[in-house]
Amino acid sequence: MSEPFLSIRDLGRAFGGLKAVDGVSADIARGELVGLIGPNGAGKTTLFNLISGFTPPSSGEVHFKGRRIDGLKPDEIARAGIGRTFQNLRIFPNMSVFDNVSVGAIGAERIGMLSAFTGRRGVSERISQRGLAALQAVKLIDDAEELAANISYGKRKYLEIARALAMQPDLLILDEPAAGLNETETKALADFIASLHADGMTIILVEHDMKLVMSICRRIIVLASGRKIADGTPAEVKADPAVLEAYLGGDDA
Amino acid sequence: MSVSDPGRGRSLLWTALLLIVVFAVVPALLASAGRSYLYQVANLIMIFSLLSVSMHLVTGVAGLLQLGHAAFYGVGAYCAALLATHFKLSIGITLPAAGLAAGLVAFLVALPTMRLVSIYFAVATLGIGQMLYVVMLNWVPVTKGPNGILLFGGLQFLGFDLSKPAPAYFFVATVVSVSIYVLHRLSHSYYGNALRALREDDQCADAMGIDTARLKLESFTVSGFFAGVAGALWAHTAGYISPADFNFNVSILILSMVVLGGLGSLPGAIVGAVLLIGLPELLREFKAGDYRNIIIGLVLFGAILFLPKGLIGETSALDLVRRQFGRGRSIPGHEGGVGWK
Amino acid sequence: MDYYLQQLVIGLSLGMVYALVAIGFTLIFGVLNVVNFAHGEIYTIGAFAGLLLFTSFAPPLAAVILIVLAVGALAGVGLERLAFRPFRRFTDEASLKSRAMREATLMSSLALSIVAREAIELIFGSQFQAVPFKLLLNNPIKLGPVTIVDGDLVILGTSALMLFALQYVLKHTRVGLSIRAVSNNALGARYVGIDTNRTIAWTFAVGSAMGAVAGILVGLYYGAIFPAMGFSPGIKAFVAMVMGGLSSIPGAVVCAMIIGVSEALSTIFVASVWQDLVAYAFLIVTLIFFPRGIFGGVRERV
Amino acid sequence: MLNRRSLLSLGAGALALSVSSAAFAQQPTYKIGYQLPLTGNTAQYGVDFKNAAEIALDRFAKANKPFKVEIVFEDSRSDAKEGVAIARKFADDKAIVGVLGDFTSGVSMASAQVYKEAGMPQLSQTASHPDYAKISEWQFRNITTQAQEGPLNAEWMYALGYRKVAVIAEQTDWGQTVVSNFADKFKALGGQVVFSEFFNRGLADFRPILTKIGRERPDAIYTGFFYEDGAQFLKQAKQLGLATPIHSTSAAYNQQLITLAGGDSEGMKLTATFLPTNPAANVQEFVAAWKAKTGQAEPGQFPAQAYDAVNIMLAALERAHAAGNVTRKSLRDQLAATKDFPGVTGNTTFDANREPAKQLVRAQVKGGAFVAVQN
Repeated sequence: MSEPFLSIRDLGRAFGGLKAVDGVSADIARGELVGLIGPNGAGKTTLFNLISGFTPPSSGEVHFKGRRIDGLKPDEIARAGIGRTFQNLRIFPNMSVFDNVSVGAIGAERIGMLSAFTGRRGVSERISQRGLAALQAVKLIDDAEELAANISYGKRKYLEIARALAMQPDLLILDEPAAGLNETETKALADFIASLHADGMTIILVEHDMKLVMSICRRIIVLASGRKIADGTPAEVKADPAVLEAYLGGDDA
Repeated sequence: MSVSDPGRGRSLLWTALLLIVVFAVVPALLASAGRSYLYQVANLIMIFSLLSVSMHLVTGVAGLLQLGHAAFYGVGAYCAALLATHFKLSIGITLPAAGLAAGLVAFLVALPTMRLVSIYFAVATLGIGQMLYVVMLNWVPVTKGPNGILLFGGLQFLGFDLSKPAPAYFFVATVVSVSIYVLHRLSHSYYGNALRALREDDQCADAMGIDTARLKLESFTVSGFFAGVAGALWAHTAGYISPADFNFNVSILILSMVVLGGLGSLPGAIVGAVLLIGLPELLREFKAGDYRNIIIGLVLFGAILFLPKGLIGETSALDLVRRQFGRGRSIPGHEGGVGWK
Repeated sequence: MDYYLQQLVIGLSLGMVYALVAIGFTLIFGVLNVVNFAHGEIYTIGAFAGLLLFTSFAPPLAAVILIVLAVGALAGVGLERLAFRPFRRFTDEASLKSRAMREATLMSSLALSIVAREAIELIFGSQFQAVPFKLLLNNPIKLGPVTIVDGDLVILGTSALMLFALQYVLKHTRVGLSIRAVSNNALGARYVGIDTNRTIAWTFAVGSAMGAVAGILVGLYYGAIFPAMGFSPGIKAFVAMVMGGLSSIPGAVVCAMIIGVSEALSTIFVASVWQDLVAYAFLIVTLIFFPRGIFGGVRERV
Repeated sequence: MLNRRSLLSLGAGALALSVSSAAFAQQPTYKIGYQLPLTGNTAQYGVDFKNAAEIALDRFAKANKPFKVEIVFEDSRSDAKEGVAIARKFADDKAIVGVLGDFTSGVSMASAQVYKEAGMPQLSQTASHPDYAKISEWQFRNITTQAQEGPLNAEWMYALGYRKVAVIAEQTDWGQTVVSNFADKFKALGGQVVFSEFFNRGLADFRPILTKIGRERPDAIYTGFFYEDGAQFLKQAKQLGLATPIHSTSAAYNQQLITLAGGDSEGMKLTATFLPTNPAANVQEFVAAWKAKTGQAEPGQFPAQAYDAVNIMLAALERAHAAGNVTRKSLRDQLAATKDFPGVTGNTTFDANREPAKQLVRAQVKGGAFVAVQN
């Protein structure tokens, strides 16, 4: 048991002269719920994109379940077991809620064209089951037939998570899931994420809402200007002077 | 599965109705009218239905704007015509060969262009379509260039002569029905959902583990295959083909059919074909003369303006899952927890 | 050597014709992200309007160009009103440039282009119109070993003038400023009090006026004015725009020149019937190496 | 516009006439189908044919014949799929005993498949594809084939002393025959074809090709184009200062060529079967009727071919009627029996392959008009 679950080693990415992510290293164990915070422009989303393969890293390595995944295409990384959501809510608006969720299962099952002709058995049945299970988990089963564009904003947030869950990922990356939600909704979301975690899901959570992160994460990583400046329990992070300075400085900038 | 399952019942009903219309009602009407002209129009409508439904897979479902579909139709037609004239092969062989040839060409041209997105992909298909057209027009030793190819021998299948209007109709109807059924299954399945995801947001589909490049390649190839099949049908039923039948305007005509019926809707693509082939002929009957094409343009414009979702909106793959479990029923073996631990 | 030089010059003048059409086309795309399939018909309308003016009133060329500009602008505004505005139900960024909007306007402009072309054909017939010879811009000018015509100079001058005028309008006038604003961020433009609808109408007016002038100039250049004249340059302009990276007008102009030159030079090596193949192969190869066009990286939109 | 409207009313008038006469039921009315492009990119040709056909029909109606004829015009847009549908439509209409058209070989041949199967005589005024008449015994045409015109031009140009010739024609079935028939004969005579290429119809810019031709320094250029491409070719040749003599075929023979190309067409030589300046009574009658009906200048080669095609059809119909048996079959046989029909494009006789043999004359553009020349 030498290999950690997810291992980020000295990961870096520069855009032109700007180092968006600069030598970040972190290990995450199976079953952890890690919060990733930092001021605007700290490189949180870039780090996510580096892990999920949307942006190729300029330096460093990412290992997942003992396999090196940096340099792989996003869909390969997804199939390796990393599911993600997007900061700016990217559902498939012209598809029904169920069809949205089915896509996650479809990707994980790697279906081919022939599956369209095998009828109700085999892979299609597994996809249906996974999809419905994910919808039930986020309590959207009653909206299954609704067009995704027609459901409320809050429900769309859950829909996006359900779609990632239908992949049955080993690691779930949530990019600001609470953005745009009111306090009650945020609370419900926090409970939901906590329950996912309790069920054994490994989660990395990027969030602006400190309260949310502090309330459910036992470990928090803080980024500032592309560098990791703190990594520890909520209490440790809160007490860290570097974090305070980053946030205050960030406000000025 | 019980008969009371509404989704399955309804879809069976529709299929049965359609089959009755195509194989009984229309032929009966045609036979009673006794006009080979109407058979010709019916065949043309079916061939173009297949073209528009095959484009629907790429443009409507997978969301890749295709501006060169007629070229694959042409590749199929030329393949069939060449095999029929040089090797005296009947449509039993030329039809699949035409499909494979067009599919292969589609695959080859798709390989380098699959990386392209949105309008860049569209203009690449336009360029490829034009290139293939230029080849058909100018590769005189093989395609006979502008001379076109004359197919003697009519429509022979398994030793039967199907050249007369009614047998030809049934042959075309059978091939087109089977092809459209295959395309229907593809678009109306989880595979189709993967294509839709590609249309809606290809990056996001990537994040779901969907191999978007492979999907693009596959859908483009399949679409090319069926366009090629349509080409073989045209070559054998018309008896003479020339490059003019496969130029850019034909691609635009097929695209108009797909959009008119409602992007993403397979029945819509068929309705679009019926309208855009049928309407000009109908106007001919009414002696609309010179105003024919203006009327078609206005109808197209009106349809887009007043029916933003097309004549028939997009259908969902949901009745598939309804069929599998029935709505509102609990999922077998599922206790409310999550199954991804 | 003279032979290659002559072919190069012909290619450049061919490219200039495509560029002239591409400028207006790209301007409209840059702002709305929509393909205006009717741009070719605006070009045709410009040519016919100019020809009618010449044959009925015989005004000087400059006057005709001014009137054709106006006709084109009017036609553009009408086109926008009929084929584009009805599909703009909301004026936020997302729906302005949404896929649904793009698809609908692509088809609506295509439908209108069919109506326009058929109407012109019904009125004038589909044949070449007789253009009075003294108007033709095809008087040869010898430049050492190569021959050009006066029309080349007129088209070059007009293209340059259009580019500079456009830059001036975009950078130094209120209308231009709002066009740039809407192009960059429609929603933001709205917040700062810019009337999006009016700005888009202005864009169509400017782009179509340029298309119409291109029509009459090229019509006089070749002496070929007929209802389907907009088709071929329209496609080439479209290709040039995409090769150039969609929203870069200088990029489209450069690529139009590249297409023209590659067409002319290809005839050196292969039969001229293959020149379209060469041009399109060039397009595909370009896209393979530059999936977002040659000048696609440029952020500045118009 | 005016033109078309008057045309329409004329057609309606003719229709009303035939209907009212049918009411008397004394004279039988035979129907002829005419498929041709009345809209689309080639509409100008179809409209010319329609005018020519109506002149022929009008003349026939005034001649007090023992039967009436009605022509049903259908617009094919030069589109094969529409052409085939029209062919089916004509074949279905039992009253239609013969068909004229279509304009392009492609549409004519696609339609010919239907006529072959249905047993309908088809007479095209312009289908030039070498295989057109070979489709079946039902296909006829009234066009000078290049098998005849090409060698004639080759001999003419060789006799003028040209030894190095460039050949260029449009990339159509017809253009292919223009080049091959001419080149074969010219080489056989001992001449040299130094350049041979095709262009796509509607090409805007001929200068790259012209420059290429210029480099070969040929003694003359032999061209196969219709008048619109021809006008562009001639204008741009002049622009580039190419002074090489240009020869062409009867297809370029249209007053519009001179209208469009003006002085740049001066000196071009071509062969034709029809000259509006021909003093023969039937030619002058046609030219006068054409000017009166269309308000245009003299008719060109194609309208003349259409006019003759209609008249050949009517004459065959008349013979069939006289024999007391008008069917598609009898009309076909009468068409096949056409011998020395005196038309405006010369005398027409169909050979065993249903191909016409025509008398070609030499012409040249001089002073803004086509005039007959000896060499």
